[in-house]
Parts: sequence; structure tokens; C-alpha cells
Amino acid sequence: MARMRMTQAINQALHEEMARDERVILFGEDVRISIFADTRGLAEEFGSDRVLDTPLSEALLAGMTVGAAATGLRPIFHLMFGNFFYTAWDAIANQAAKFRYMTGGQVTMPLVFMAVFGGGRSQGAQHSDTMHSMLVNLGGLKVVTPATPADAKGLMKAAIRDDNPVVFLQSAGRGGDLGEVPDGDWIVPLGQADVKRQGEDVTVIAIGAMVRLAMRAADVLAKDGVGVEVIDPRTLRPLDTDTILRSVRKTGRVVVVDEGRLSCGMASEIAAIVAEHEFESLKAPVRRVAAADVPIPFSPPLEREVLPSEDRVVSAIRSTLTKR
Amino acid sequence: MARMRMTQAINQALHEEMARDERVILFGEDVRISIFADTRGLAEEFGSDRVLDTPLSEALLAGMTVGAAATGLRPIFHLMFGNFFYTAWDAIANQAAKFRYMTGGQVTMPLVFMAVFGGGRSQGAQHSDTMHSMLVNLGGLKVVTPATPADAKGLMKAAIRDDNPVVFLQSAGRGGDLGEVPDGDWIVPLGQADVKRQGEDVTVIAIGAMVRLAMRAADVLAKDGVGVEVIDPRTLRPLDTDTILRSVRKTGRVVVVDEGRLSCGMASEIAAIVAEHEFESLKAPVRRVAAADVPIPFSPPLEREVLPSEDRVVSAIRSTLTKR
Amino acid sequence: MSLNTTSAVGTETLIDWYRRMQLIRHVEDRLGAASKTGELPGPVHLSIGQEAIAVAVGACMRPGDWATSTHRGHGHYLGLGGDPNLLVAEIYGRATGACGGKGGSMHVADISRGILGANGIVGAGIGLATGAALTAKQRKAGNIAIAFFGDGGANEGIFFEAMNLSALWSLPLIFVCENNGWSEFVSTASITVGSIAERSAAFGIPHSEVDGNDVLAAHDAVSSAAARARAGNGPTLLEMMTYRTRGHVESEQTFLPGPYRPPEELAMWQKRDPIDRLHAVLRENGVEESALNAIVEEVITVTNAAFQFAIDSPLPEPEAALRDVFAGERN
Amino acid sequence: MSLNTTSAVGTETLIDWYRRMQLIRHVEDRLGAASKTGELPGPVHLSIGQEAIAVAVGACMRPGDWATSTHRGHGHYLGLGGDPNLLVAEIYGRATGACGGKGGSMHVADISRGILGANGIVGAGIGLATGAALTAKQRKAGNIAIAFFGDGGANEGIFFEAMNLSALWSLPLIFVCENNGWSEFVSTASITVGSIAERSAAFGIPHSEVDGNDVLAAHDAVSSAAARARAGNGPTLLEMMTYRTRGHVESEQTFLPGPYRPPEELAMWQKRDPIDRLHAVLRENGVEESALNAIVEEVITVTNAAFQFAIDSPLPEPEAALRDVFAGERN
Ligand SMILES: Cc1ncc(C[n+]2csc(CCOP(=O)(O)OP(=O)(O)O)c2C)c(N)n1
Ligand SMILES: Cc1ncc(C[n+]2csc(CCOP(=O)(O)OP(=O)(O)O)c2C)c(N)n1
Ligand SMILES: [Mg+2]
Ligand SMILES: [Mg+2]
Repeated sequence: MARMRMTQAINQALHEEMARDERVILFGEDVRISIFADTRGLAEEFGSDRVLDTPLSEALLAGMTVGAAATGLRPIFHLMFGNFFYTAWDAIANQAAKFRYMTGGQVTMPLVFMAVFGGGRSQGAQHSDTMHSMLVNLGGLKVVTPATPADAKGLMKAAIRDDNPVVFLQSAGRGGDLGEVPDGDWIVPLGQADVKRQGEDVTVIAIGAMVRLAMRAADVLAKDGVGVEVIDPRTLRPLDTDTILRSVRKTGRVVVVDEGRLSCGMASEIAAIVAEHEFESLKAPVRRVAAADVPIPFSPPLEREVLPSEDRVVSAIRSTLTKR
Repeated sequence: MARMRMTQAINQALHEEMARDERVILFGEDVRISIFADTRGLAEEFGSDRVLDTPLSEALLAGMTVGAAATGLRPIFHLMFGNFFYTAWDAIANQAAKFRYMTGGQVTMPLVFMAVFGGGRSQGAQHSDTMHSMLVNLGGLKVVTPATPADAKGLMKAAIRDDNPVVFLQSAGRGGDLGEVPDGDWIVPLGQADVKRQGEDVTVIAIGAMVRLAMRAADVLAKDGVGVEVIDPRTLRPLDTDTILRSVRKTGRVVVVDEGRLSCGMASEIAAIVAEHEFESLKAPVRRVAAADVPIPFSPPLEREVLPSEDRVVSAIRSTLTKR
Repeated sequence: MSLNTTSAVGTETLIDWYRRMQLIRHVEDRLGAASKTGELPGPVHLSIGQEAIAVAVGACMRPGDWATSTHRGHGHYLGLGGDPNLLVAEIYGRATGACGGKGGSMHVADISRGILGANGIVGAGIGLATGAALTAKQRKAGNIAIAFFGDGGANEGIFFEAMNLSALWSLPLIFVCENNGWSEFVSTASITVGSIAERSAAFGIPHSEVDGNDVLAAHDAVSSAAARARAGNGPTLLEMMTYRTRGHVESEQTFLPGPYRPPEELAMWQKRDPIDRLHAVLRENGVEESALNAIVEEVITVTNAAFQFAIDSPLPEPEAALRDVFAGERN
Repeated sequence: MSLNTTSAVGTETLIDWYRRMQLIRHVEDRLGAASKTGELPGPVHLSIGQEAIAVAVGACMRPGDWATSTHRGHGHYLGLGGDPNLLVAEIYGRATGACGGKGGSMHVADISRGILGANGIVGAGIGLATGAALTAKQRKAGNIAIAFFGDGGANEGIFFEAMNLSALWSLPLIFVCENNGWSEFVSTASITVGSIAERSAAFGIPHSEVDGNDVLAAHDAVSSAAARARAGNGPTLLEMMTYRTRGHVESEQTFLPGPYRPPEELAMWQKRDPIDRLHAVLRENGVEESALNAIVEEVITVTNAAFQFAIDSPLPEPEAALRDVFAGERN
């Protein structure tokens, strides 16, 4: 157990997995020097055959990832920012997400696409998108996004060991927070949500950097005697609906907080699932707190307006208490 | 008024709009000979300066569309199949959807991306996706998908005249159906749903080719004395929630039918909106009938299993009648 | 037109190539007929006229090598040794097909033979082949990867990205461009500037323009490129000049307004038919007409058996649609 | 190192270029300082050392021409005549900024001056410029479009797609590759094979490698390319050799483990500073040091005013975040 940042936890996972399995290779732009420090030191330890700086050619590199995975390597492609997925979208959407299926299961696809996503740091519209709902909608990808350093390590290790394409998305807003991280073989299985806080009155499902907002909102409501249960799905596909629905059956009141845009986003998906499967349990409408349906603006007051805030989470929770 | 297929209605709209406004140009692979016949005859009428066959270079062509729109043309890029959007995704997602906003409204973006989408014809996974939810999630695009020839003509004309990027998606399954199409300046304004059938008991919201399934299901249920109201949103962004919610207030029972995959799809979005805004009106959980969360398979029995069917729509409607 | 007969390939091998080319021709011919009668679901793109290239490449491949194909992939599948039964059953959408009916004509694959699959996205196979070449390079067993693509596909940016990266990393990769002069219904000359082969010059990648209807010339070119790649000397670009004597897609007459290719062009290329040319060489080499006829009979038997196998095979169970998304779980 | 002084550009014009280059330098220098003190939101990429190219291009542009820029776009914005007040206010995220605070450093644009915007996606500006060139061609008024991109960007497939299409359609387009030797923290030589300029050869597009720190040489090259484009003769590729004397991004020292460029390289290029070199030419042409000093004073005044304007300007109202998505409606 050691205290570290999320990027350090990811770095540790990469070190351990590359040491464990020499089929694991990693490439991307500037992965040797490592802009986010998550891949730092790997080239020194594993050599430039296994840790490769690449040209700016995302469309090719993502296709190469698919081809390498289908032929026996376990490649990790670091795309830097989630928005750059769009440059590589064909290989992600038409190849990685479909290849095993189209071949009738002839291949396994042990690959990881990783990147930082989300707003809050005035990076502008082309570096701040949250794209997990699009990735989930493709059907053939697993999608994970950790909220703590420990989850980051455990999910990255699980992602690398998984025989399927996994997109590992790191919230831009969470790289700096410290947290305890178990040493060694710490795995967080894909597809398992985590109850980050127990509560009896309202269920808040929060994703990535939104978990922090949810926890703070829970503190605020605790002062009013409202018990908020905070659930972090951690894996968005496959989604752990059991854990979510179990909590809903207990509380009957639900808020979903996601950094993605509202329309066709993950918040809507979870809201739709809850409303379909726990209709009888619900005591109030499921509230969605998500980014506005606009590109992410640059200037801080604009960006704050667009993204979910603690205040909006608090009032969404309150609104579920007034109905019925 | 004349009876024609959807592709002919689109063709008529293109002819009329190109004649009306010489800034309208159209390009894409094989648009002169025209595989779907929707762009046939345009080159002969408007010349090869305005109707251009292109190389296979979707990433460039979509970026070119954005640049041409921002500088005063009103370009239409025919991408042939919706899955090829993925090859051009950066220009769609990072440029077209964000450009006006990032410039603080300095430009208008009068462009149309058009393509055929959806399954049902054994085209295989890479020619059968339904991607409208991803496009809606981008926030900066208008997205339309007609279910009848008349709507196709009216929406295409509205799309071309709109000063914003519009994605015009034609359901693969609907090209062949005949329908009455008004002559001349027939416009279907963007953002207006259409009540395709009135009913008092259950609201079915169906998109594109799914409208036909919904209408058939309505016939089946009519025999049991159940009145089904069928709403076709026609425009998915901006979505006409008023028309949808008005119907829900009347019926209290809702089924959403979409050809897109279930998770983070348009069906989930509409279900979430209904469940959030008409919680008190609902007499049963909102049911979603959508494609399974898998790539679209080739073989007919597999493809039928994955896509929504009339039977599934009928049973979803029935299931809303048993609750409460 | 005769063949380049200088090559040292023995008659036995030539006969084997002849058999494979005839197999592609016969299987595809029947697929075309089946498509036109509506027996086959989905679109079908035939490579009739281009068989020499697939067979030449197949002859240069070793176990552990990989190739990625295009939407026009049946010839590659058979040329590389794929089982005709599994191919035809797949295109019929049967449970016994190469991909259990999930893929179809545009996605036939046999991973066990290094056939990484046909691909419905023009250019995409280049990315996958680059990945296979990276695997081969890491494994250090002298394996190679081959990317088939068309002249139309040579305008997709991924081709250039792959030339830069494969040259930079000396990947054991061969770019095999099958230039049949057409991209769907548009002549490639009308959408392309310059020579495709010469596009590699800026990357220091050796290239050659090859008579793709001459199986010996094609084989020579591929085998030098393969030797180069196996020796760790990096990629090669081969532009194979050829022609598809059939339509872009078998159903095209149902949706096109009329013919789009000059009939003289077709006639000219039919004179250069790769099978006829190999036939002439074999005859010159003293192989009897009767022996060649016997091969064709054999091929017809195999073809008939493949179609019978497909037709007799069951369609997949609907529930199978939900499998094979993820390894290790039902979905 | 001296400048190519053969050009027929008059001293008055050179003085004007000197003023613009100094303006870029001074504004960016202060932006760098403001970024480092944390005054500026978001990342800031400076083009210090590369000013000559932006100014040379700006000098060749006419009303109705268009240019697309990169993530390193302040110099292009100012070199093409953009208002420094609006630039600085935008980078400060103010309501008065060029984009009302919605864009920021990576998206500064002034459509009224043909500045189609900086772009956060490497290579994307090439697509937009191709579209602007298509507009120009359709309009038939002799306008042109310019695509700025970096050496790193030259490995994106869109560059090749654009070379093919623009050559095919004879689009009035100039590809201006600013080769500063680095792609973020990696030397471009380590991720690129061959010469960038020569990549155009296969497309029959004329190219030249230009000393991008020599404003006269750069101007010569751009003006010939522009003349060619205006005359309907199609695209040209110019590879401008240059160097960014600042970091990739101003914050880089906070996250990198250490220096990544050889100090000798920086020192060598500092000797070729484009402003120093133009300064020398102007002195040789008889312009007094005092006159040049006066220009710098003027530039400092303008720069100060721009920063004051920005700092005095209000931040945007939060509600503005929901506007400007769609024309003709609030959202
Ligand atoms: C990315 C993409 N764009 C467009 C298409 C549609 N399409 C299928 S084949 C084809 C022409 C391909 O020409 P070429 O590469 O020369 O191959 P050929 O058909 O001649 O074998 C086109 C445009 C596609 N499948 N994928
Ligand atoms: C598509 C894409 N990939 C990666 C990045 C991250 N990135 C920003 S600048 C840069 C290097 C660009 O190098 P170059 O084109 O030479 O421009 P320079 O920074 O040297 O001006 C990279 C990799 C990006 N912004 N867009
Ligand atoms: Mg071709
Ligand atoms: Mg550079």
C-alpha cells in the first residue's frame, strides 16, 4: 500500500504487466518521455522494442493495434487525448469493436486504447470531450474509467489481461489526486461497480471525475440528515446493473452524474435502465446531471457552466426528495 | 403530388435546391452515376463543377466540407454508407460539430453529410451500423432521419437551407417504399416530430425504418382494441420533446423503437427524457426496443435476431398494458 | 500475350498454381450466378480476372505469415489456401461457414491460415497488416505480413501513414496494390494523380509496377519483396496491373443506369486473361491439354462439393447472434 | 547568417514586416510569461522563432483568401493581420476575445480576415483549407487558400489525401509546412522517413525547401506559389525550415522530466533568428538603428495595450456558454 496519484498508479500497473508478459507492448506519440507521466520509465525498463514513440498517424496506429492484437501481441496504444480517438475512429469502431465478432470468434483481441478525457482545465473543445457513450454504443468494446488511483491500477491490470478490446479512459480532472494503492497483483475485475459510500435515501451513480462531486454532495446532504449512496460503475461496458438496481431498490431515488453530454450519454443510459427495471421502486424521477449539449468552451466561467458542478448535483439530489 | 420512392424524393429535393441556390454543391464517391440513384442526373443538370466524383479520401472530404461551408459554399457530402462516417470522424466530431461554437459564432456552417444507414440487408457489420446516437451526442450537429418519401424530400430541403451542419441519414430499409410526395417547395422543418398515427392507449416513438414496424404493430394491437399512437421524431437533434411528452401525458404508456444499439442509443435517450419529465404520467415502465449490443451479423437469421422486429414491438407494447 | 517464362518455377508448381487459379475462377463464377438468382444474402464482389495475384502471393507465404484482404476477398482466401467449403458456406450465411455466418462475403477470414480477413472498409486492411508486421518483427521468426488493397484504396491516407511507419521501423510488410483501373464505377485515373507505385519513393520504399495477370511475374515480384522483408530490410510496394472482368458487385445491373466501362477495355484485358496465359505456358512446357482438362474437372468437383456443403449446411441458430462479441463470456 | 537580399521588396515593406514580426515576438513573449505565472487558462503554444513564415504568408494574401492554422497559431493570426487586442483577450478567456472566450489559444480565428482558425487537431486544418480552396475555385475570383501545418502533421494521412485531390482538381492551395524539427518532445527525424517536400513529387505538385527564417526567401516562395494558384495552376508544397526557440507548450517544465533538445541545436538556430536577420538587412539597406528601435517601442505600446485590453475586459457571462452552437437559434 502506498499513496500516489492516479497517473503513478497507472504507471505501476503498466510496469508490472509489461514485466509479467512480454507480449505486452506500448506505443503512441511521446510515450517515452510521457506527457502525463503515466508511461514514464517504461522505455528504460523494457527497451525501445516494446515501448515505441510513433509518428502522428492515429488512423494507422489504431488499425495496427487491432492487427497486432489479432496476431498474438497484447498492444496498448496511448492516444493521449480522447478527442484524438476521432482521428482513429474507423479502426476503433469498424475494426476493433467488430473484428472478433465478424470472424465468428476466430480471434481474441487483447488490446487497450488509453487516453485522458474530459474537461475542466480550459483545454478547449478539441481536447475536452467525454466520449464514453459513443464507445459503449459500439457494442464490441469494453470501456472503463476509474475514479481513484487504486481503481486505476486495478482496472488497468484487468484491461491488459483481458482478451478483448478495452478502452481505458482517465478523467483529466483526476490525475493529481492522491490515494492509497495496493502493491503488486491488485486487480479490479472489469464489470464490477463499487459502492463508494453507503446511504439509505438517495442513490447517486457517478462516473470518473464526477465521483468526487458526488462524494462532496453527499457530505453536504449528510448535514441535512439525508443519506446518499454513491456508486461508481468503474466499467461502463459491461455495466454492473445489479449493483445499481440493488441500491435503487433500497433508496427509490436516483441521480446520475456524468461528464459526458446529456443527449445519448451514459447518464441517459443508466437513467433508462433504472426507469425500465425499477419502475415500481422509484419514488421520484431519475435525475440526470451531465454536460450541456454543446462543445466544451475554453473560458473558465463558460466551462463551469457547461460541466456538472457540486451545486447541480446537490440540487438534483434535493429534487428527488420533494417528489411523492 | 406524385408517388415515388424515398431515393427519388431525395433526388427531387437535391435537384430543386441545386437549381435554387448555386452555392449548393455535391460531392462524394460515385455521386455522378449514383449507387442509390439519389444523386442521379444532377451532374448532367448542374455540371461537373457542382457535382463531383471524388477519390476515396473520406477524412479529407469531410474536412473539405467544413472548410467549404465556412467560406461560403453550401456543400453536401454523400458518404454512401453511414459506417464510412467513422473514417471521417475527426472532421465530423472535432470540426463540423464544434467549429461555429469555437469561433464564437463567427461562421455559419451550411453543410449536409448524407448516407444510408442501418441493417436488414445482410451487408455485414461494416455496412449496417446505426450511428445517430453518436452524432446526437456530439452536441453540435443536427441529425435527421426520414421514414417516408415525403419527409425525406422535406427534410432534405430543410437540411440544405439550414445554416448549420446537418446529418441526413437514410434508413437502408426504406429506399424502396413508395409514398406520395408533394411537388415543389415542400419543406419539413427541422425539429418537428410527426404523429404518424393517433391512438389513446400507448405511445410508440419510432425512428426511421422502425416507423413501419410500429405502424404494423399498431394494426395488430388495434384488433385487440388497443389504440397505439405512433410518433416519428424525424429530427433527432434538436428533438421535439413537446410532441412526445404531450402524447405521453395522454397515454401514460411508452415504447421507444430504434434500430441503433440499445446502450447509449437514441431509445435510451428518449426513455430517459420521458421518465424524467413525465414520471407522474407514466402508468408502466418505458420499454426500449432496439438492436442488441453487438455488431450487426451477416446471415439473415442472425441479423433478424439482433434487429428490432414487429413481434418484439408488439410484445413490448403489450407489456406496458399489464403493469398497474 | 505470353508469360514471362524466365522464372525458375517448376512445372509441378505451375500446375498447382493453375489449379488454384481455376478454383478461384470456378468458385467465384458460381457465386456470381448464385448472387444473381438471389440465393446469396448481401453484396458479392468477385475477383475474376485478378486470380494470378492472389495465387502468387499465396505461393510466397509461409506458416506464421499474415495477409489482410479487401471487400474483394474470395480470391485471396482461396489463393492463400483457405477451404472452399468454409468460404462458400460463409457466403451462404451458414453455421458451418468460415465465420459461422457472422461475416459474409466481405469478411471471410481463416485466422489459422494467416488470412486476417476480407474487410468492408477500403484501406483498413493496411492498418491491420501493419499490426501483423509488427507482431512478426517482435517475434523475430522471419515472418511477414501482406496488405492487399485496390487502386481506389491507394488514395486513403492510411496507405501513406503505413508507408512512413513501416519504412521507419523496417517492418516486414508488402503492400500489394491490385490496380484494376476502377474504383466501383469510376475510373481510378479520374480520381487519382500520378503513379501509385511511385508514391513510395518519398519514403525510400522500393516499388515496382508488375503485370498482375502474369502469375510468374507476380510471383517473382512478391518473392523478392518477401525475401527482403524476411531479411529485416523493410517494406516493398508492388503495383499489380490487372482488371476485374466482372462487375464491381454482382448486383450492379439492378441499380446502375447502364454500362460504365468501355467494351474495348474489357476485350483488351480478356485477351490477357491470367488463366489463359498460364495455360499457354503449361502447354509450351509440354503439359498435355488432357492433363489440364483433368485439373479443371477436379476443380469442378471441388467447387460442386463446396456448394453442396454450403447448401446442405444449416443456417445459424438465432441465439448465436449474441455470442462471439467478447472472448471468455457469452457477451 | 545573412538574408537573401536579391528580392525586389522595398524597404518600406520590409519595415512593415519587421514590425509584424516584432509584434508576434512581443505578444507571444508576454503570453509565455503570463502562462507561466498561471494568469492564462489552458495550454499555450508559442511560435517564437518562426515569425518570418507567418509574416511572409500574410504579405501574399489578398482579401477573399483564406488560411488555416495549427495549435501554434498566434503568429499566423497576427501575421495575417489579426487584431492583437482580440487575440490576447481570447487567450485570457475574455468576452471581448476574438471568439468570445469560447475558443482560447488553440482556436483563435478571425473569419473577417480569412483566418479560418487555429486548430487543436494536428492535420485537420489541411482539410479545412482544401474546402476553402474549393470555394475559391468555384468563385473564380483568383482567391487562394493556405494550409499551415507542422512537420509532425506531415505524417497524418490527410496531408496525402489533400495532395492527391488538390492536384487532381487544380485547387488554388498552398501547403505551408513549418518544419521546426520537433513534434512535441520527439525529434521529427525519429518518426519520419525521407524529405517532406519530396512527398509531393508523386502527385506532380511542385515543392521547395525554403529557409523559413529568411522572410525574403519565404516571401519569394509563397508569392510564386500564390501566383501559380491564382492562375489556376494548382497547389504547391513549401517546406519551411525553421525552429521554435521556445518549448512546445509553455507549461512543459512542470511536467517533463528534463530537457529534450540538444542545447547546441537551440544555440545554432538562435544565430539564425529571423528577426535578427531582417534587422541586419534593414541596417544594410540604410535604415537607422533608431528607426528600428522606434518600431520596437511602437510594438511594445501596442502589445501593452492589447494586454491591458484583455485584463480590463470582463469574463463572459456563464449563459453565453449555451449560445453559438447553432446559427439562428439560442441552441
Ligand atoms: C472507406 C470506404 N469508402 C468507400 C467504400 C465503398 N467502396 C467499396 S469498394 C470501393 C472502390 C474500391 O476501389 P479499389 O480499392 O480499387 O478496389 P476494387 O473494388 O477495384 O477491387 C468503394 C468506393 C468503402 N467500402 N470503404
Ligand atoms: C491528431 C492529433 N494528434 C496528436 C496531437 C497532440 N499534439 C499536439 S501538437 C503535436 C506535435 C505536432 O508537431 P508539428 O506538427 O511538427 O507542430 P509543432 O508543434 O512543431 O508546431 C502533437 C503530437 C494533436 N493535437 N492532434
Ligand atoms: Mg480498383
Ligand atoms: Mg514541428
